[in-house]
Amino acid sequence: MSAQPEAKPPQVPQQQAQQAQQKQESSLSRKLNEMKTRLNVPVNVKVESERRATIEVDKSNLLAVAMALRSIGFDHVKTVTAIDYPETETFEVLYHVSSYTDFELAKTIVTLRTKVSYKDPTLPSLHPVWESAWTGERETYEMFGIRFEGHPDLRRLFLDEDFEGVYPMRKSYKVKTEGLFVDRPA
Amino acid sequence: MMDILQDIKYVIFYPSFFVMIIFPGLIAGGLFVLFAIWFERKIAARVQMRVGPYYVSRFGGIAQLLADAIRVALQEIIIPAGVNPTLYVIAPIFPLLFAFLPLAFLPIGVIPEQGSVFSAYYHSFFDPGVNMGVIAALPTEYSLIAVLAVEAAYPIFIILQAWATNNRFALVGAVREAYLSVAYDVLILMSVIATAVEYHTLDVAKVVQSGIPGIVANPLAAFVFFVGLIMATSRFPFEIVEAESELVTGPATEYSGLLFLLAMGGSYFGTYVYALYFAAVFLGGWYPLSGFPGAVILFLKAAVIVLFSVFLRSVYGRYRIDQALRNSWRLLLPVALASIVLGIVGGWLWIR
Amino acid sequence: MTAQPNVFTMDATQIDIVPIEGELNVGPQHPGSGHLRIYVKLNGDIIEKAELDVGYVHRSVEKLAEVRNYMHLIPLVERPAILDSIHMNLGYILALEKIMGVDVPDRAQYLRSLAAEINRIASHLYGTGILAVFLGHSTGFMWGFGDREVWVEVLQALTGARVTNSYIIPGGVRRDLTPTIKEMIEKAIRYQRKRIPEWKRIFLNNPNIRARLENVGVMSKEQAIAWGAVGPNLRGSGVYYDVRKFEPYAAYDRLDFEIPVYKEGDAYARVHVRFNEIEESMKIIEQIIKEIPQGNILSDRFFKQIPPTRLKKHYETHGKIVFPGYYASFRPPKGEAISRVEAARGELVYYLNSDGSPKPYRLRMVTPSYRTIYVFEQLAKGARYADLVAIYGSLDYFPPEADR
Amino acid sequence: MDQVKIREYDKNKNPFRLFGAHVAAVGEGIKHAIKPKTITLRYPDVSMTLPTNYRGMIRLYKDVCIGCSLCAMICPADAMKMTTWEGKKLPQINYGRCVFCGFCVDVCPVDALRETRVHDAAFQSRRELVFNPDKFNQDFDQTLPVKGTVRKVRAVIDENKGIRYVPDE
Repeated sequence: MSAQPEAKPPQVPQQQAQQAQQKQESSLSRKLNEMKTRLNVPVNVKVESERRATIEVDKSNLLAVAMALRSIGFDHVKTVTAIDYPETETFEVLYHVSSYTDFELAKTIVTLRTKVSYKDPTLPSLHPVWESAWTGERETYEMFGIRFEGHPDLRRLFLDEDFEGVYPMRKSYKVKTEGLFVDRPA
Repeated sequence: MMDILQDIKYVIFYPSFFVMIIFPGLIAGGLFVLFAIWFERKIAARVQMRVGPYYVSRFGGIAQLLADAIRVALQEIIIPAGVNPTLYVIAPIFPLLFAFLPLAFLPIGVIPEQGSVFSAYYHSFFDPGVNMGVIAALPTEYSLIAVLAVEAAYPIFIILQAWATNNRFALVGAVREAYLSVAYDVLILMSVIATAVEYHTLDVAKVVQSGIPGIVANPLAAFVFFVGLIMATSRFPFEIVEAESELVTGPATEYSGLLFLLAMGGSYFGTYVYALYFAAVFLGGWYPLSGFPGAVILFLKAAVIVLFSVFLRSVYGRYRIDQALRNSWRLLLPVALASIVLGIVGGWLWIR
Repeated sequence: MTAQPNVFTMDATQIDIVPIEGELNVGPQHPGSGHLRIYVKLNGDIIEKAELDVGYVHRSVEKLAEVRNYMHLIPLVERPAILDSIHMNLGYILALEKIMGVDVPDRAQYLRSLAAEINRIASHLYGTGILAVFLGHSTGFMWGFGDREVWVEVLQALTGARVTNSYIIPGGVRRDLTPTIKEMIEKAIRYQRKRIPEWKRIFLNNPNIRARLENVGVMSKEQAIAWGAVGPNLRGSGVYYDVRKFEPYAAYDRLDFEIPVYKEGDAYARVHVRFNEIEESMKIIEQIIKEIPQGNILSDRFFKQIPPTRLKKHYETHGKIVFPGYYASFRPPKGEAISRVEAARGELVYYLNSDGSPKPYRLRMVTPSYRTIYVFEQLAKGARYADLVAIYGSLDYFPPEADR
Repeated sequence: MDQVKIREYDKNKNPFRLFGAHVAAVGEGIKHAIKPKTITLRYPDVSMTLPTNYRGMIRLYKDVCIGCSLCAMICPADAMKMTTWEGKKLPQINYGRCVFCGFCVDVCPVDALRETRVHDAAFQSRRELVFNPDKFNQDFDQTLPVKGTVRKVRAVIDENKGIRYVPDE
């Protein structure tokens, strides 16, 4: 095994590294805000810490924001998560995106969140933007019944063939639980 | 009374019967194959930080294989729907048969004119090439080639077996066997030709009686033949036809019970017969002994080859079919050609 | 068929094969498939399409999380990958601690890293073993499991269980490191160091294994990023990414280690990454047992709730943390947290959403193997049928972990 | 951040080196065949004693128990349940569900539950897996159905062999 050093990033001295760290703290919000102004669509950017940020977006603008995020260096989707809110009859869909190529962005996870209603549970698929959303979108489709339009292979993934029409991760699908006592009803 | 005993002795030691049925044929061969499988499991276990067969019998579980064989043999034979039952049942018999039949042409020793139990057959099994009798079921002066000629039919019946079971995994395995046979047959044949050229004969007995083991006279041919042997009999690293993690058990996938035993036994018998051939041609065979002790020497040499080839399981994984083909044509074919050149040179300068 | 390609230089994908199409159902009762079915569409020997039929070992962890309280989930989340249970446990606890706002004492942080690295070695050995048996190399399989046994023994001494450790709890860890265990770990490291050259001779440098792994399942850097590969598979493709460096958790910001990255992106590079990681992990463990600070192993907030008599009886004599009654059912504040850890197979992400009740409102668990599903399907396209198992093994895809 | 070092493995495929690697592999195999590092046990002739802190089967001390139900509350697998037994609230356990996480033992405020080192247990039916408080109150004792004596050993990490077994009293 020969270990060949290749593509060394410039080694920064201690002091400069600290400065870089301070700059980096703002770099996420700076980048996101830059993107926001350039985008010209209503998005709600919230930078929670140097490592986490949330972007709330309407579903009609989801694709455009995703494209913009991709263009500033977010290159993969970590998770596609849906949350069911039965009181408001909506689903919230969260894309957690981050970067492999950009070492600064790799330290962050940006949550791209959007809402869909029970009545029209469709979203544009982000598979054309990030291929890595493939598995997550398929799973969200089968578990919540949210359709991702434009997904190349939107079929059930984990469930049995006889699970048609039932969406097990919705809150309306109840799991039976037991009480603490065997001889008294829970 | 004595006459009857004499007659029985005559029949038992009649080389054709003795070689094929008793030693080193069916009975000795069958027991040895069981031992070889036990050895394979035990040696692999030692390399692999395990114990291996242990409980059946007191001596390292040596009866484990017998127990397993009985268990498998008594299992129900399931004949899948959609196959020709006759063909399905007889198909696994052929590979076994054709792995075993080449033994008929292989001399396993020479008969001195006097002093051996075989001396009575000296004249009927006389081989003019070595000027002695040979212990062989069918003595021929072309035994070097005759063995291979019969052995070459083996893959055809593997394909037949897979075809008869109507299973996709079996078919893929059969196709691999077909490809592979093209590769190893050429290698084996070329190394044998090299030997034939070097010794100026096609008679195994003459090769052995020359007193120079093939491995000394032509080490390249011996190496090529050994690799070909491993390939031909599906031992690791060329266990491509049965590749468990890909093809379940290849052509034997659908078989159960006794038929499974037959289907799987073929390759072990093949290894055994090839090893006997290898021991005779390249390891000096029975030389300088004759008669029965010579045959035992030959058997022991073959046993070492079989045990080494089953030991390779604990060292190697399996090659991919295209790699096996490419290696055999690209790396081993030049070696085989070199062995022929070496054979010509050796035959010209050294062995007269 | 115009110009004949040079037979000696072309590789598998360049060969014209007369189309003979067929399908093979590999699994779930297939010896080489594990708990999934791979629907393989073949064209001759070339795979046109491999479709993973996953879900045979689906435990619906995410749904069960809605009806279990936070402590109940600790054994549940580690079940999908019991051979990597420390990481599964750790990721979940990190998310939970973020919501609860708990500080973890230094010693517990070091112990978390220690357990995680031991688990990483054990898991990599397991993965190598599975790859070996896929290639027919039964010795590699047994050696992988045999060497793993040593590390499992160490984990058992530390946590009290072989694989389902449930070692990490909110605020700390359950058991302390004792001098006996330290000695065990030192011996285990020395043993493993001696074993690696043997491994190299019989497995890694074995020409047979090299032939099966080199240039098989090649994933370029761009593909790895686009498909969202994780862990050693990503690093085998030349992407420098490791959560331990980019978002240090536990004690990793205080430890010195390297991230092995290989350029080639084939199966052999992935195996190399794993072997190098085993060596790196041993370095980390050595540092930990040398540098581990003294102190509590549970956050003061919970530690104070343990009655002094019980502390004396269990913690001071046996180094064992007993739970305060608080753990039986607690309500973290409202909020959400996302945590990531570098599990043995790659990045493990938990998203935890709390509505203030004793049960999580939503737990999202994205395991490394889950993210490998897509990578596997893409890599299998155009490979030879025999390479399916080599790709499968080299990706270290673990069906229960993917199904969750 | 450290410097990024991208490695490459050795791609030398010289036929002679290949042959050498083959010889090395076979040699390694032969070495292990001659001097094996066996780590498996001949169970049940030889049986392993588990370390003292092993989380094995659980035993209840009925007289100590105060019936607080914390064990049933923390049980992740619904294995531990409370029951009314002789007028007292006591836990019962279903070993068909138990995952041996040891949470119940750790949370018990009076140490009425203890872990034993018993690990290998066999039952005739699922009903037997449910231990009522009386059964739960005893040490689980089951003799292994082996002729002759069972040799008890303890695993010790060894530098050369991985795991070595030493007799345990």
